[in-house]
Amino acid sequence: MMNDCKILSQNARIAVLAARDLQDEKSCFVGIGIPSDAACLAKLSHAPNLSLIYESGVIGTLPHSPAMSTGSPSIAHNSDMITDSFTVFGELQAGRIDIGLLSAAQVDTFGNLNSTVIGPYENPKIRMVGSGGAHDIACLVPELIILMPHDSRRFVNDVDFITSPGANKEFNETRLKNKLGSGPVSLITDRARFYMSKDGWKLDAPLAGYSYDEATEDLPWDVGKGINNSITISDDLFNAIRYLPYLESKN
Amino acid sequence: MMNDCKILSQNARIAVLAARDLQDEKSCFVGIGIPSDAACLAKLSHAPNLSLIYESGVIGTLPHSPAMSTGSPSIAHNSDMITDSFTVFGELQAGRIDIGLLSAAQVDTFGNLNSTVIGPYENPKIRMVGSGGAHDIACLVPELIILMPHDSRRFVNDVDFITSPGANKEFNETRLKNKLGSGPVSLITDRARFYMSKDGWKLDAPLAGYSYDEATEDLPWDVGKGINNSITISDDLFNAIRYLPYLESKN
Amino acid sequence: MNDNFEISKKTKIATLESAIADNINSGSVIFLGGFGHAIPFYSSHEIIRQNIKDLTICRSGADILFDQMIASGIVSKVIFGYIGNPGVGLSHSFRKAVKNHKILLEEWTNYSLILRLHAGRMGLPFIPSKILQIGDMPDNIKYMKTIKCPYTDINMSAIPALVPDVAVIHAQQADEFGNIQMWGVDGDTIEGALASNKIIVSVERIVDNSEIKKFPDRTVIPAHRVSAVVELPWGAYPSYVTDFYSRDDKHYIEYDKISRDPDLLNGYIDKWIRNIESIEEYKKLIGMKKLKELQNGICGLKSNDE
Amino acid sequence: MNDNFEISKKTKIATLESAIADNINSGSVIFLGGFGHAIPFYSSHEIIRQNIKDLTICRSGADILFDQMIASGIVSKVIFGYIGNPGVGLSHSFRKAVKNHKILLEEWTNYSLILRLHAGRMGLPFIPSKILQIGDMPDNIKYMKTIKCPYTDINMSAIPALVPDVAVIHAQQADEFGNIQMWGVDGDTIEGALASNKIIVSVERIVDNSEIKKFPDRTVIPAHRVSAVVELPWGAYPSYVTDFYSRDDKHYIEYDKISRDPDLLNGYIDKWIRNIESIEEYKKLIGMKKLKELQNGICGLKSNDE
Repeated sequence: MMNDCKILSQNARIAVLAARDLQDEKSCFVGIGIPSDAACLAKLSHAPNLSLIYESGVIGTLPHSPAMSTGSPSIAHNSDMITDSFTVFGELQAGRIDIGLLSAAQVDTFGNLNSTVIGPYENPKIRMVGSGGAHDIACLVPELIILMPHDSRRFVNDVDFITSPGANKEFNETRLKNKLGSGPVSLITDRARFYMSKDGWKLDAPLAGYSYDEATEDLPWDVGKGINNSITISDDLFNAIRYLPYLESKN
Repeated sequence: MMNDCKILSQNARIAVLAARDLQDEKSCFVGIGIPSDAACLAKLSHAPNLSLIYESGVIGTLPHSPAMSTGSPSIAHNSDMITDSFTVFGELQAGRIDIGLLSAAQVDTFGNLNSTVIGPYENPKIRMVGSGGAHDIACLVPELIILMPHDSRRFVNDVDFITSPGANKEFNETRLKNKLGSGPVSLITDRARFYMSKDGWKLDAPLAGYSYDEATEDLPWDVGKGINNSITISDDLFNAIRYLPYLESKN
Repeated sequence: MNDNFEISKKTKIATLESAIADNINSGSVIFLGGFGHAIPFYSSHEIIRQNIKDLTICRSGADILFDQMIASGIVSKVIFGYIGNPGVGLSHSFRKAVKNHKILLEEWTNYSLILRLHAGRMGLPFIPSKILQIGDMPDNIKYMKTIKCPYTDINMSAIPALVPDVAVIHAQQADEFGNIQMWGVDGDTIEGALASNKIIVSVERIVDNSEIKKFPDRTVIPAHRVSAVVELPWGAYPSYVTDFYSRDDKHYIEYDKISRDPDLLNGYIDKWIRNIESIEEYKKLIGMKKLKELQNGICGLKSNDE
Repeated sequence: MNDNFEISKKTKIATLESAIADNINSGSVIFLGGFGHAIPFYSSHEIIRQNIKDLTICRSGADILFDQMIASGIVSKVIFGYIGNPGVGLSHSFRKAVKNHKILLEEWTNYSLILRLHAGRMGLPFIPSKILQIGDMPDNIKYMKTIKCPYTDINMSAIPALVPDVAVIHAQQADEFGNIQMWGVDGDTIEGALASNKIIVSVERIVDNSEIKKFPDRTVIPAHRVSAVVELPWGAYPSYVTDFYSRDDKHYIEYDKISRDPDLLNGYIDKWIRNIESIEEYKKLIGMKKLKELQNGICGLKSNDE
């Protein structure tokens, strides 16, 4: 019996799809919201030794209630370690955190992310929150996974401001030369998984239950035909969702 | 009644003389032995708010038994704070620790100190312990006080190796230009106090009970005639010695 | 020993009014502590009440306290990595101030802002980093320079030091001499405090020095670095303090709606900030029921007196 | 949830023999922890017993453990700020090895060595500092380069990063997954551990993960960074462990006399290191009377289960 992901909330679909990319015994720099949810699901299923690292300095936690900030009580509660932000970003810069998960307001085909402004920087239509640690993670982490709800306004040809740099040819050259992290490797939506090619995002496969057309609806990029037919979610992973009840009820 | 310092041990005489130079509400980077003893005496008499900072990261302590290492139990015991060495050296580099106290195997007239080798570096007669934090303190602290038992072998024209730089003209230029600490200001022996002039150590005054000749015996430098007749030790300071009984019994 | 040894030790305990008035001036650069946890709401509100203007406020990740200070018209510049309402959305007062060109921005990332404070704390004019070399952030930070590593020849960003005039932070406890103990999430709070020239601290409780000495590892700022200590229980509300009270997430969510509307926001600032004359009034406003709830929802780290 | 969630979590607990044999090779660069406090004597002795040669050992302030390792003939190079017998005098084996040109020196100061580790920990190829610009130290560190601050134009030392292959440290407690808790004096122990590629930890006791979670602030190294954990009560003797036992100052004083004389020193190394097959034997050698004395002379910081 195949697990029916269509019964899940949009956030839950992104989280289960992303969780698949998080292997056991890796360490993972996570932000609040779906990134944290995805990491928790992985840890509760196939990756019990996944180490969750929050930029607030909290390590080794498994929040069972939703947190609004990486410094929130439910993140700190029951953690294995609370250090400072300096330390965890230092570990990131030293290449000692394997995976990062990010979301943003806009993404382009090379995985450039915008969380700074809609419109021009000096005279913005909407001034957003700014980078936070997103730029830092995008520059430093060996493997970056981008999470986005399937919302066509978020998928653009050119982001208004590159808060968190992606995998443009020029950026990749600097990444290599100056020993930065290697940038985005996958884009997870609530309908599909994409991987980064030298020409930008290409479709891996739709989430089981979604068609090719749904997976690529309104995307402004040529994402190809896909290399797999569909992605099914393991029982372990699917069942783990019940341990994050707030994830099911969201949206 | 004048306090008779001649009844004190050699170390105790250095410690009381040095303690006079430690003003209340200052912070003070101290090493083990006489530097620590001097700071304790100051704190127990005229400088109750003197902050003692050890390179092991211990702050705000008043060891009542002798410690062999800055990381020893009696230093850590009853302290106000234990942080790391990185933090206390950082405070030092930021100019936020007022005074440093150092001793060494050799000192010259500009306060250059040697704790590295007797003989040439590549082929030493005696290989000693090396800088530890001494070089760092000598470079960074705004006000450096040097403590030495009166032992003619220690007072030299040229130290064999400049572990901890003093106040040579050339060093002073670099200190000013590159915003280092300003270097040694006083030399305390068990017989006298000297201050740094542009020509090297000059006599302030002998400790009460010691003659000019005793104070300057076998010194290879021209230390002048002294600017004061003698240095007397206040009752408060003198009486504080009984709180460090190991200091009285030493030597 | 000086007979007055104990009594002659200097106290750092001050009233909130004088702690702020004596240490913060118009034009001051202020670091505000608290990363999700232990945000110095009540003591920062006093800056608003004293109407000290033309301030620069800074930290890495800032929440609605920054929004309130910007809305109060006392902030001329922000140095930041993030300003928002975490988990809820934008900082609307910040958004509007930017749109109307009412505020100067010096925009960094969380890590680069922490590195700026780290360099300040270490007494370095700059610290190198691999970040801020690609993307639009580097274009935006106009005065940041780059350097070549003399060993590897790779280009690095030279992140300039930031030395705030004053840090305002909140912590669990202090003694009268100013030894500050904080535990739970720190984020960049200690980094920012140690980088600053002066440090003002509000605490949940003043304890005896002997309590401090039980856990010297928990002391995060030594007495000699602290300018003033103020006892302000609940001073971090609506954020939280580990082992004392939990975060009022609802307050943050409601603030989103309030801060979208100028009239509602003015009313909020009057009610929660301008008209408040003591921490007792602040507690009354929170209400006994909520105080109890938040005390029962504490984060669960063990206190040192349990 | 995976039915095997708890049992499928990986343990880091290892025997001392395999912890050393699996992680340290001939030629390894090893950081040894402990600044006066919690020096990893017993686990480092295992390196001597396994006769792993051609080692480089490093730390800022080193005591008689370095002397013992040098005397045992397994060290080809030291990277250090200080090597001595604190409060007693010189490191005689070091002194002799230098005199006889038996050892390579890379000599720094305590702060510069800490900065080297700090740069390593932060993933930077170097970190600037104001030290090492005047005196004879800079002449001695031949490959150290200088840089100009791009903002102030002042010259600074470019302290190169140090990334040891393995850190060997001792701490109070760990859980089976490798979360390490240490309190009391740290010095540069955590800095050195975090700078290193692998971390081997001996602890006074293994505790349940729930004990770790009571004081997450005391966790100094997260599980995922730890290669092996070995339970070795008394593993830091003759140094001390806060809340467990005090320092055997007399052992250090006697070692001065012993280490001056090659025959006495050989006898000491046989007796205290080479012929010891378990920590139980080590304890027996210390003797019940002394164990009791040292337990009663503990440093007085409160443990988290008291």
